[in-house]
Amino acid sequence: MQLETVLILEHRDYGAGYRLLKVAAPGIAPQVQPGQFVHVRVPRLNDAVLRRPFSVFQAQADTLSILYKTVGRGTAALAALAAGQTVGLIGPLGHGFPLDGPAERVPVLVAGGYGMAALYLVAQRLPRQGMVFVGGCSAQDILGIEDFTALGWPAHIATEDGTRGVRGLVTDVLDAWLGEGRQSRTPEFFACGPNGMLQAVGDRAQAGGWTAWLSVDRHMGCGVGACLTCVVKCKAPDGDWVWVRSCKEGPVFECRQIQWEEES
Amino acid sequence: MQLETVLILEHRDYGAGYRLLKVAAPGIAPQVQPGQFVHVRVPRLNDAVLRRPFSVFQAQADTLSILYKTVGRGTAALAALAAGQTVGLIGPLGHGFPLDGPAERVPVLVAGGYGMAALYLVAQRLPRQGMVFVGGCSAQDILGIEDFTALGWPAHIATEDGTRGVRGLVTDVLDAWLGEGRQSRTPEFFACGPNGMLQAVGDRAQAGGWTAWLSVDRHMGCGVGACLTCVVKCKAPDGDWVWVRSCKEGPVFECRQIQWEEES
Amino acid sequence: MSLNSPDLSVNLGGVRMKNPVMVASGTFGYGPEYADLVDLNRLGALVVKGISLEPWRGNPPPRTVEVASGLINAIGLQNPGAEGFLRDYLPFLRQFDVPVIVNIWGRTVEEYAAVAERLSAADGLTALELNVSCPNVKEGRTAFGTNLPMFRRVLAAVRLKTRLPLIPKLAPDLSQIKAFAQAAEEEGADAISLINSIPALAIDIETRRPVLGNRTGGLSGPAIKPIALKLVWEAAQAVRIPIVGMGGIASAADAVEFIIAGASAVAIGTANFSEPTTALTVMDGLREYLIRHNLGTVKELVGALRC
Amino acid sequence: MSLNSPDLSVNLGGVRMKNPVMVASGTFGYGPEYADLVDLNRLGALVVKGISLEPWRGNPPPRTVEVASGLINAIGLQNPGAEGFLRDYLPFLRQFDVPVIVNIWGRTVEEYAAVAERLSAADGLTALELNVSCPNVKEGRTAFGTNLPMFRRVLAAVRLKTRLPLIPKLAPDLSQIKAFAQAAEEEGADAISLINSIPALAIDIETRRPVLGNRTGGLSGPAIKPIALKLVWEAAQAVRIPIVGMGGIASAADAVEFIIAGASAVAIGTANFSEPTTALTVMDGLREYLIRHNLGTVKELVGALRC
Ligand SMILES: Cc1cc2nc3c(=O)[nH]c(=O)nc-3n(C[C@H](O)[C@H](O)[C@H](O)COP(=O)(O)OP(=O)(O)OC[C@H]3O[C@@H](n4cnc5c(N)ncnc54)[C@H](O)[C@@H]3O)c2cc1C
Ligand SMILES: Cc1cc2nc3c(=O)[nH]c(=O)nc-3n(C[C@H](O)[C@H](O)[C@H](O)COP(=O)(O)OP(=O)(O)OC[C@H]3O[C@@H](n4cnc5c(N)ncnc54)[C@H](O)[C@@H]3O)c2cc1C
Ligand SMILES: Cc1cc2nc3c(=O)[nH]c(=O)nc-3n(C[C@H](O)[C@H](O)[C@H](O)COP(=O)(O)O)c2cc1C
Ligand SMILES: Cc1cc2nc3c(=O)[nH]c(=O)nc-3n(C[C@H](O)[C@H](O)[C@H](O)COP(=O)(O)O)c2cc1C
Ligand code: FES
Ligand code: FES
Repeated sequence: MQLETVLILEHRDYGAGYRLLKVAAPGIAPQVQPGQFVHVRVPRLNDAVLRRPFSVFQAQADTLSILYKTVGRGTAALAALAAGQTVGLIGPLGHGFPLDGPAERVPVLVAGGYGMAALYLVAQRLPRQGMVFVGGCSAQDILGIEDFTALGWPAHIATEDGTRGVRGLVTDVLDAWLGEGRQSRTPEFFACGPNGMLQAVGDRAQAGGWTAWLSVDRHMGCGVGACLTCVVKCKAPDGDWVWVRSCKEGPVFECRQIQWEEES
Repeated sequence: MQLETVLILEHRDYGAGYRLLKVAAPGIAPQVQPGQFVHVRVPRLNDAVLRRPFSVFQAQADTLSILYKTVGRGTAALAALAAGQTVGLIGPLGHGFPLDGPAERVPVLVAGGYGMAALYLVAQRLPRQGMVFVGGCSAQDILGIEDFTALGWPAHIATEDGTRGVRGLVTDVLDAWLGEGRQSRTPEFFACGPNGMLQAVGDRAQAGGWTAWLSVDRHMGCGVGACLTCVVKCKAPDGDWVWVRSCKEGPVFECRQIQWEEES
Repeated sequence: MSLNSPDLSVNLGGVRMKNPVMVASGTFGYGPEYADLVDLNRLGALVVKGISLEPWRGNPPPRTVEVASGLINAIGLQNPGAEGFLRDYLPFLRQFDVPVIVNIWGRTVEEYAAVAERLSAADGLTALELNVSCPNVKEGRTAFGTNLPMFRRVLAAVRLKTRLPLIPKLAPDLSQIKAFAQAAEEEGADAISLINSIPALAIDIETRRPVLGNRTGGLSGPAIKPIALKLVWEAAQAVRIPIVGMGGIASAADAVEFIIAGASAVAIGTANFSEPTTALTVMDGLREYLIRHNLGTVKELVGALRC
Repeated sequence: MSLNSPDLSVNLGGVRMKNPVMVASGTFGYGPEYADLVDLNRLGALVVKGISLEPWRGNPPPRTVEVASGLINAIGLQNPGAEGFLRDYLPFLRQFDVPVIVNIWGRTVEEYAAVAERLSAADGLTALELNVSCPNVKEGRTAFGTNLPMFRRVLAAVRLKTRLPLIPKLAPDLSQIKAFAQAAEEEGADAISLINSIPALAIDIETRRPVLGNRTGGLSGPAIKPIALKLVWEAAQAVRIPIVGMGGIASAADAVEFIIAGASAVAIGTANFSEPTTALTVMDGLREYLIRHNLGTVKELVGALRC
């Protein structure tokens, strides 16, 4: 984990309403593990007291990139930056996806929203090949399929309006795949997306006796474990529950750790 | 007085550390009187609650321009704007310089700092020709002489370090001119600059029985007379004194109105 | 009443307002200052700068300083006095179809009563807002705004002198706001308004002197909004009389927050300085909010916080 | 001591600090969290997150929300309890040459006394900061922080149980800060710290619910700086014991303002989240200020306000 002021190398539209921000981060980039994130100090947003967290999309040698969507004032201010300007990062942060699962497991990636950005490094760095399931409202919400197919990973797409792939939820496609008994081998899930999707993936994993790594999205303060903003309700060893920091112990949790009941 | 969102036409260095910002302001520009100012809403300065006041430098048909120096966060944010962007103005504001003095008076302009910007329209619009006295610390502080000489107005320059014009204060040059008895006609002063300079000009005017119009610089809130931030100590008719709004009754006052004693 | 034009009107303890958005005392002058930029007839109400019995000079400059998302002011209640106001401004104000609320203050209970009496005798004023909470005049805040018995005394004295709706403006007391709100109700106030600016200080580190001529001042603007909202919510739970909420409101969303917290009306203060039309944009945004949420009247939103 | 290296050291009621810049409770975890980014040995002191006798879960999320130039937090004092802290964090902290101040709280006078006693028995802790002012645990603020007799009782009870320097952290009471500061001094406090975050509310206008899981929270960050500065200045005029000033400090200039107002030390809170090295840059900037102003020690600046 380190603080780094980084130079913007590239900043452009990436499709599905997302923008790619690529920076030279010689300190942080080489350390990044799949599923980790960077905490970004957005310049010029001078009444903001918090950084903004973004998953690392790609990290190669001394550069890293994020994919983000403009949803509020921080991301809007980010979007106004140009190559040649600098931005402050803290990273890499959090516990990402473990890549050391048994070789016989088929990696199954499940993504919604920016989930594709959080999962790319999993596909790229896993020694085993797997497949990716992606969901969205409409064709124009489906982000970065090409990056996965370029790695030779097949992609299963679901859109709620049927404009791309199967009409329905990503879990429908996943269920079909699971139901068709195609899993000659045991699946291992890696998921990032809305809470409902994560919970659904976790339910299937627990029902099947499989492992599911879920990357949760919680509002963050410090990003390093100091402020206790970002907590997730987790099961405690004694059967009770406890608030656990998603910026430190997460953002990736095994589905059995999370206690979804009572969560909104 | 009106609110106008205006398009930036030109934004460039103007010398002496000042920048020229020229905008299309079809509502405000035609109304501007010499010595009036505009109150600028600086974009992106999102923790600022106040506008920033600037004298109108030039106003021609539907355009107007200001000359400003970066001295703090507002002017720094202003400097980052580019032609094609917009900015919000309220204007024209305040009571400017009266141009209807008797024809036999010689207009004598005295400027320090951005004073040249505040006085240009006086020279341009006065039916009578006069002269201008300018002071600064050093040659590089002397702003916009050429604009006055282009109007045929002679300029007398003083710098404290002697790098341009006479070494000394602008009032030294002014005193020399006054002392040499060159004023075949009665001078009428129009001054804008630091308080010390204004007071010195006012003293000379009162001693000689002449008129001196002084444009004062006070921090401003609303700019329209509502908040009572910008007050100047003025003499009251009954011999007492009273706080008077420089954004409304000023920024130009006749030197006899101002009560300088006890002012910082 | 069609769904497309929700009813924005409110009756604020006898002040009938076309809409619940007013402009706050001290930030909108006496009316003429902004009249070129804002159609005064569209305002819910106009609260003028604090008026005392006699003219008052106010504090030496600097009188305001900009800070992070806020403004500290120490104007010191400069005003032309009751007679000056009635002579120089009331005729202008009477041209408009807008409730005029006069913010009043005094240095003693007697002065409060006297100015209230004098203004009540004039024609064309709608209500009195009692400023017991200005942090910039020593006599004000210390004596009345944070001292419950004195607060009651001044309120009772003014109440005897006026039939106009009486709206005490509470000091932003963090621990006793309910007590002050209840005392106001008990002493016959028709509504209460809050918050006034919060006592604050800024220091010039080069000269090591306070920035403001009066040393301390009152903080206003977006910086205080979350504090103001909390106090309005607390006060709303303590009284039945209507509340005018203010403190850092700059957008319709801000105003909606105050109304949900329990304010029947809101006032725009510091935001007027950067955007003089804030009251109008807030009003329009509020109307859109009501339409989007299928509410026929703004009253349905008052105190609608779900806890 | 050469003019180029002014003496930054301070003795804060028995806490010997290399420099007057500490990190505020709840914003710097228990030490390890920021240790990769900030050399803990350089800090004037490290104040850890509030500790209670038993582990405490804290409030449901959302626990913080960003507002204009500020943050509202309602963490609710989640902590591993005194034993958990001593077991999991104290060994780590003892590796560093930095005064460790433990912020403590309880639900009853007895709990305060018990946690103070337990921590005082441990080796390696420098002082106790008594949090009687947290707006996020019902028991805290209501019972102790704004009730003078209760404040005295809890202070007296803790004082009996510890020989460590005791630093009560005052609630930001706008009208009674002097009374609380004096009570702290009379009950044997070695220093006082202020301010804690200010009670605040944010409402989600779409759901009409409070944004925070705990409904209300405490406002911190640059928004509260002018209020905090005023309170520190008032408190400094009321007591002789040293003061730790905090509230919105983000730059050396901010820290200098607090010191001029009367703080012997300052604490960096919310600013750590955006710039974790704020304490270090404040320290460097403070040194430069002293050099530029020809001051040999920071003590000469304490309370140097010219009025
Ligand atoms: C571990 C993690 C990884 C993320 N990775 C990505 C990514 O790769 N691409 C991407 O587009 N987005 C990602 N997000 C979400 C991203 O952080 C938010 O979209 C962003 O913070 C919104 O900031 P804003 O100022 O534009 O929005 P505003 O709504 O104006 O922000 C207000 C506050 O809410 C917080 N906030 C708002 N939305 C979210 C959210 N969805 N999650 C967390 N905090 C939020 C902001 O950080 C800020 O503190 C990630 C979030 C987390 C927690
Ligand atoms: C009537 C009038 C006309 C002016 N005309 C010009 C001009 O033509 N060219 C020019 O360069 N400057 C002019 N000024 C000064 C200009 O307003 C300030 O330089 C500017 O406001 C500084 O803003 P800032 O945010 O960069 O500085 P900061 O110091 O960061 O500003 C903080 C606050 O102080 C105020 N402030 C700071 N310096 C001044 C100042 N000298 N006068 C008034 N308020 C100040 C700001 O408006 C702001 O509210 C004029 C001022 C007045 C009152
Ligand atoms: C410059 C200025 C002058 C003010 N004068 C008065 C006043 O005369 N009487 C009064 O009751 N409040 C006065 N106030 C307080 C405002 O009416 C309002 O209560 C406060 O500013 C909070 O609202 P805001 O954050 O929207 O500005 C003044 C505020 C400012 C900024
Ligand atoms: C997330 C967060 C957690 C906090 N936790 C504590 C705490 O446990 N005990 C305490 O006394 N103060 C706590 N505080 C208050 C700070 O120590 C400090 O008093 C306050 O935030 C004002 O300083 P600032 O504006 O620099 O943040 C907390 C503040 C924040 C923002
Ligand atoms: S964001 Fe601060 S602990 Fe996780
Ligand atoms: S700036 Fe508001 S009255 Fe002049």
